[in-house]
Amino acid sequence: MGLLKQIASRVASMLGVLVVLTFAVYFIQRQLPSDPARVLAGRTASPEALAAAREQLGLDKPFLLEYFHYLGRLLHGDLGISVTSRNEVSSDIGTYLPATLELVVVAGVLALIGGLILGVIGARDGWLAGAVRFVSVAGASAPTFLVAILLLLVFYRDLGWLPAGGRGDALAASEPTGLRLIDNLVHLDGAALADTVNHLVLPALVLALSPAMAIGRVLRSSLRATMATDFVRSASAKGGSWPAVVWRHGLRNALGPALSIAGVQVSVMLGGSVIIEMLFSWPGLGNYLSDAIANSDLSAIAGVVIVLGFAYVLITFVVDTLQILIDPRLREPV
Amino acid sequence: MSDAVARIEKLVVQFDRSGTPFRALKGVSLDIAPGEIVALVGESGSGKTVLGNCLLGLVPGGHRTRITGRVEVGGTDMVGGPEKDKRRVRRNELGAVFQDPLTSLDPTMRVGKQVRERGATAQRALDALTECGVPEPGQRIRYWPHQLSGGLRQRVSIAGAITAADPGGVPSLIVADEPTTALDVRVQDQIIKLFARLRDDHGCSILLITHDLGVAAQIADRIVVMSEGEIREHGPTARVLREPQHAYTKKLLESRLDIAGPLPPASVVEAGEPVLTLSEVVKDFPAPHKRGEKRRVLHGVDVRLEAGESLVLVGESGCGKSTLLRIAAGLETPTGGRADVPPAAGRPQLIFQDARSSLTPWLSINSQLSERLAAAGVPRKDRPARVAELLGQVGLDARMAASRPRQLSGGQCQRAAIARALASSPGILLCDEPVSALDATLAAQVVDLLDDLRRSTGVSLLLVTHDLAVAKRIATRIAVMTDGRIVEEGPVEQIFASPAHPYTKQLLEASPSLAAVAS
Amino acid sequence: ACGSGDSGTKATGPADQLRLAVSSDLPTLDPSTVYQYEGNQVLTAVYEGLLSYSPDSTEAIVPQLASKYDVSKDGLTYTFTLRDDVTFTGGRTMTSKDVQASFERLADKKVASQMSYMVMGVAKYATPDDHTFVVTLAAPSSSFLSLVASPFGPKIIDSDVLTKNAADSATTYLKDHTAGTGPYELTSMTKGQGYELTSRADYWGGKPGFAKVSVKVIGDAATQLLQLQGGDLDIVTGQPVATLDQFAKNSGYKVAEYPTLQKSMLHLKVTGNLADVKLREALRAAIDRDAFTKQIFGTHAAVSTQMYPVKNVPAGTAKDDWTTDPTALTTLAAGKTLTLGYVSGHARDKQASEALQAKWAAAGAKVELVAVQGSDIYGLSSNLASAPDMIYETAYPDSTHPDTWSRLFWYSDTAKGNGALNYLVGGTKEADAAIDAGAAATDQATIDADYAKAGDLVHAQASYITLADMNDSFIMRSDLTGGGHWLPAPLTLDLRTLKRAGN
Amino acid sequence: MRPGAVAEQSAEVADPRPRRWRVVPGRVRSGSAEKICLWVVALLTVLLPIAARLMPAGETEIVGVPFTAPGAGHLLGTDDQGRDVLSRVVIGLSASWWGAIAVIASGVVIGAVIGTVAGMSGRFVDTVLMRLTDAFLALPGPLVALLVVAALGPSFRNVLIAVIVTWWPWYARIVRGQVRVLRRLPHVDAARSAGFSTFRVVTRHVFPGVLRSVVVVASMDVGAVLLVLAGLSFVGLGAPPPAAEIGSMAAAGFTYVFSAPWVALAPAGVLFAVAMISNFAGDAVQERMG
Ligand SMILES: Nc1ncnc2c1ncn2[C@@H]1O[C@H](COP(=O)(O)OP(=O)(O)OP(=O)(O)O)[C@@H](O)[C@H]1O
Ligand SMILES: Nc1ncnc2c1ncn2[C@@H]1O[C@H](COP(=O)(O)OP(=O)(O)OP(=O)(O)O)[C@@H](O)[C@H]1O
Ligand SMILES: [Mg+2]
Ligand SMILES: [Mg+2]
Repeated sequence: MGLLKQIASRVASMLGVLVVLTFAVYFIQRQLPSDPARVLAGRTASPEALAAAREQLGLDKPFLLEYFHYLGRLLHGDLGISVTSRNEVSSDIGTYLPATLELVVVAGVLALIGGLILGVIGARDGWLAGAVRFVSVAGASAPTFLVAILLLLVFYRDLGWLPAGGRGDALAASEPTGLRLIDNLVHLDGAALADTVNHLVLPALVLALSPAMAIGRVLRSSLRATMATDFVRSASAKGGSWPAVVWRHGLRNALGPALSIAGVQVSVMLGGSVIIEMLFSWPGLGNYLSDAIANSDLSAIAGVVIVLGFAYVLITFVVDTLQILIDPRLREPV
Repeated sequence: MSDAVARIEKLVVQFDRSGTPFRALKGVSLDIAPGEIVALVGESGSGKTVLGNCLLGLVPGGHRTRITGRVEVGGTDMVGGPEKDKRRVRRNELGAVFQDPLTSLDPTMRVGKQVRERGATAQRALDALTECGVPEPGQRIRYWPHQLSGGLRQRVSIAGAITAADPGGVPSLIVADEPTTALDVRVQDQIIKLFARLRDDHGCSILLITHDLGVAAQIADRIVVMSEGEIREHGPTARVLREPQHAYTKKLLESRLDIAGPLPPASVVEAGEPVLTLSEVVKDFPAPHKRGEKRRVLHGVDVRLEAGESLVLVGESGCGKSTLLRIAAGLETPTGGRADVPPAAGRPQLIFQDARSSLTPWLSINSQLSERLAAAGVPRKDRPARVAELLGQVGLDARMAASRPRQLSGGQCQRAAIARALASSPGILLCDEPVSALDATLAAQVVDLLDDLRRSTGVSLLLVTHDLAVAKRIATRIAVMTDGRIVEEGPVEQIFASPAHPYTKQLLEASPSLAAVAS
Repeated sequence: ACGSGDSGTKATGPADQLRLAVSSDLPTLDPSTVYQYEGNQVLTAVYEGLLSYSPDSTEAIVPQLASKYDVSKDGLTYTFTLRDDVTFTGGRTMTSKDVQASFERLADKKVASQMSYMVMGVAKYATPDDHTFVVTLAAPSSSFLSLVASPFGPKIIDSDVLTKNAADSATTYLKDHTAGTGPYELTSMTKGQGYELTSRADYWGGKPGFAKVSVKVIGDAATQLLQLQGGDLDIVTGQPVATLDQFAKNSGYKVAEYPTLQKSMLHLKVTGNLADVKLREALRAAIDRDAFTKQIFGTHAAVSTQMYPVKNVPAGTAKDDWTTDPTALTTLAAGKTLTLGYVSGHARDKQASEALQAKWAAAGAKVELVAVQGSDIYGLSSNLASAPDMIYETAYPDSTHPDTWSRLFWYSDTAKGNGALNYLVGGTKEADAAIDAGAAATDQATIDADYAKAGDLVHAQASYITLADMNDSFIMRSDLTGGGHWLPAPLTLDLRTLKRAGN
Repeated sequence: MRPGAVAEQSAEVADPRPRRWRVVPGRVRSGSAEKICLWVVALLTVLLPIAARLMPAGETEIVGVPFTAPGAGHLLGTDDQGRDVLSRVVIGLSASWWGAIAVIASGVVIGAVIGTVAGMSGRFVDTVLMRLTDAFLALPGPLVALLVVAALGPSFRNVLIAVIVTWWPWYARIVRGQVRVLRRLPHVDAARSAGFSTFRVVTRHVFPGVLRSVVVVASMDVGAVLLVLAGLSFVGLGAPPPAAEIGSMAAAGFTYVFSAPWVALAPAGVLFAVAMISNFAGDAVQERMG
């Protein structure tokens, strides 16, 4: 009952956030000097063609009206037409989303695992912990583009172990999900799977780097605090070894802050994917968005923002739910 | 005594306090025989907990702590020995109850699992919970710690301590650090009896760390007195209590407020004006776990406090005493009924149970007092003198004014809080458990201070406690509360001599006293 | 540490496959819609027009799908004779029906083609037989043939495909399918990542040098270079001058240079801050064009001498020259803050603008830089007051005919689709008249004279300052030979003749 | 958007235990390396603007041939215009550094005000303010930056505004969480029972208690903000050229990363070093106070 209510209120606030988001995007876009009708009609368009394009885009109506129309269409999954690709924005997003999703999810998993390892090792005393702490701080300070180019130089150009960019062989299966890892598993295609993994390694690593460090740092400090608590002392007094106590008592209690930071890191990664996709020629939403922005493609920008905003809100929701599952104290309404 | 379960020899523990070494134990030696209950008493900070932890092989302070000497449990070196052996001993032979029950249970693990953590069977866990006086243990094992009250949580951790992995299911040595602080006297009594039974039935040894000599007197075979990291005195319980050798022990015994003592000389209170009238006070709180539902905490309470008198409210934990005081102080609005203070009496000042946390941590004592003085309209130039005067009144050195609360000891904080209350020149002082957190010596000092203040300044006191000894020492009138109602009320002599309500009788019976042992 | 030009070539790559890169994805493969010069690399390999520019980078127009053409004396009727051996992807033989449908499609509202202006002057089409295609214009247009030959001009599409997908004029189908007559067809594509082209067995022009061409989308120039070095690309373009020079010295690679119609130039507002022609002239005089060209383009561009791109008008006419003299600027620009816009995202445009800004600053004029979003630039003319005082850009016309250049950039009366790229509304009525006269004329001498006059007028107005004529520079593996290049098609190679040595 | 932040949750739990139990077993003592870091950070703050002024060349001054390799004449070489890279890096760094501090300072101020008001208020105001905060929090940071800059025009100030817009909610959440804990503590009741005004209670008896965790988080954030600012400028959202900005310099230099690597690597490397120093300092502060 309480849980359901919590979920309901989350969903409500989620919708609120999306409305704010779409409105903000719309408002700002309308303030821009750029003219999407001009983009649609093209550089050599006649004034009549321009007016027609303006009407087609609904730019001749007052702002609020247009916005409400837009919201209405949104409810039907209609994100409008991209003026650069002349496709439905929703179908464009459908095309590019799986690539970004695959990248971000793999990077997210890497970041979680990396953060967990860094956090747990770093929480113990000794030189190893010191080294881990040093690495975490240093890693969190490295500009993405620097790391990306260095890794490319070493692993692609000099060692030749990994490919430089793209998602791999264009013929690799991209059905039914568009997520190549899964698709190739479904098709039991080992070679294509290896190719997919090879292409994923570098961009996912670079994307995961700073989130892993952030998660590791937070986990380390909260785990250290947890390991100093009385209940951990009681558990040790019952004869548990350090790893056993960390596993049974420490992590569960320390994971909360690390999870919230992990949720935040998702938004970091969504943002970071713009640079990563550019550097690794990754055919995803980030590149689509850059193009859309370069061309003042209003519907495309709004569409991507909505999808990203939705993803972010969803992740926050998942994180919250996970926290509730982990910490029984959060299960009751306060 | 080569067959001792535990042996401590010349134990020195030296901590590193931001670079400067600090010796918490300065060469302590102690043996505990099988089936023996040893009570470790001493002032706060004397090293009792550190000693207990060393027995468990859990050295506080990490790798910068220096330890010399030997600690053996069942023949295993608990300090220098291999971690694996230490774990085996902890798992099979030791039981530990830590000082703070509220924080020693993992909030993310069901209590049943925590009791069984060392591998005991479900049945053994149930039995242990029953033995520790947990009602409905079959249901409770599925609870999360936060769903239990403080007292229940303490009982659960005791149950965890007495269920070891070995077949007997009972450890051979239990280290119990202040195991009854969160319990009211009746449950405390139950636990003490449980310890006695564990020794009798299973031959279990117990190191009972406590600051309450009364508890020690009830079951200990031997008393060990510590102060400043050294053992001052030890011997059979009766001897130590009857013929204390060391000056420190004597002081401890003298200052203890005991329920068995005579009543202090009655002070005449003129039947004056009522300065505080609570009539038909009802208070509802939203019920936890249930949205929208209410829980009634106070069921129509009447209290009349007269000028210059000292009314003590006693009652079990959770019966609504603090809530009543907060209503009187205007910090809480009653759901029904009225709280009246005539304007002449001024705003009642509340002195909190935990004095340290009632002082703003980042402000010096001086600024906290001056702030009150300013609010009371004292001109700026007079304030320093007035601060010094107030501090003098509570027996604090005027130089303490510059200190922040964390630089003061518990007793000093309690006095500073009283001084701060006095700065507002109140007609009424409301005191919530003013001494329960203090050791015997400090407690006596604070109680005396309050009594003196009442006699000298004529301030009215409304004081809450669960310790009848405190009530006896300071009260002119006593009101007994249970379940949100006042069930008995009367002059102090009358309550002690002829309690009428069964609950009052139970309270008097369960209150520990040294008198039985000492005589 | 990263001086990489000296690291040797990795594996030469598959003998029958060519790997190229484009820096941004094509929104669609529809030949009537793509108006992006990099994308044209894919489209010119797949689609062909009736005529074409000569692949030796000259201004000559040569037959392609039309084996010959005739123009009537009045300049109104154009008769194209079509080849009979041309097939589409899928095997159908091309007829004049296909040609007409393709021309008509350019004007189709539903297609919303930006190239529709090319066929705007057409009065009617006729197909007397399967191999004859006749276009009748409403008024003479001296540029018509050059537009038909333009790499951006009308490309011939299989009319079966068009009729089958008539509902939306095949715009959806042609997004990711090809239906052309070129040497290659599209065999697979991944949006945002790349295209695989395979050579067609029944291509009329003979087997191309490579059986497969893969075109990868790689946004970043440095990453492209990295892949070239790593052996995953054969050709890259759009690289900075320093890199070109470095690779030119490396025996594993060669740098191919071709002239283009691309011009590095400035638009100047003739209103507001820059209303005074003296100030515009002073700004121009402050530019040391030789030094500028050398700094930004090194040896990969020539200093501009004419108002038009190369080969548009006879040498020595429509001259754009001045003597460098920064002295006048200080007093004329005193107290003014001028703004110079450049198209954001183009590293070299930014670099050039910074260089100009520095020159002017040294001469005492305060100039601020403003990045303009790629497509916003077209909207500047309708909101002139808030537009920057100057715009730097590198621009190119669709054909070598001077009308394409002058009409788009200089025509001051922007109604009727003229002056679409006249962002800051320069030009004069007299220049407009000269352009129109040139377009309507039918003899070459008159045409040349009219456009030269227009160029001189604009030069005098100092509303356009041309800086350099840019070359195309491709870094390619040294084993590649024989690539062709069309003058009006920047960043594009003719893939029919390119091959790997020893293959 | 916010890599280095400490989750506010750990800070929300008031710790009832006596001070000595909070002593983490064997916690890493503040080593001399961290002290040095703290010092360097303090020095950076003061010295960077001075250093920027003392540089051999100005921000836009052309001092030599483009792409001169690092050497005696120009320690970090020259860029594509022939400007001194070292001078530009230092000047750009000084601006970013102060920008980062400005972002955090304004984030703290806005967050503190909103967080305190929400924390002290009843359900309704609290809910409204926190929903607002959540909405801002859910805005994808880099995108907001894009939009703000697109709307207001590219300038360093506008980038700062954009980052502040997405940064303050963190502080608001931390402050609100702490205030809600603090306002239930006995010393606040004590102050209330003395009859002080709410303003006084908040400013003297509640807010100073929040400051500590805010300082801890803020100190960890300096490095993160530096990187965010550089990232935005890298993708072209910063001061227009020819202004010296670390990110845009790295981006411009990136084109020549093979022919003139120093143009990109110098700003990137210096950014890395400075972010690391400030992160180590933040780590030290956290270790001491957190
Ligand atoms: N980890 C530690 N680091 C530094 N000093 C410590 C540490 N643990 C305990 N101490 C100090 O050792 C002394 C003894 O502490 P201990 O906890 O044993 O006192 P105690 O006798 O149990 O007091 P109480 O009755 O208040 O619980 C105290 O002064 C305490 O401050
Ligand atoms: N703010 C609150 N919300 C809900 N319930 C409350 C609140 N404050 C107190 N209670 C409940 O009211 C009851 C009475 O609490 P109160 O603190 O007055 O007890 P007490 O008699 O002082 O107990 P103790 O001796 O343990 O301090 C308890 O059951 C407590 O759980
Ligand atoms: Mg203790
Ligand atoms: Mg109470």
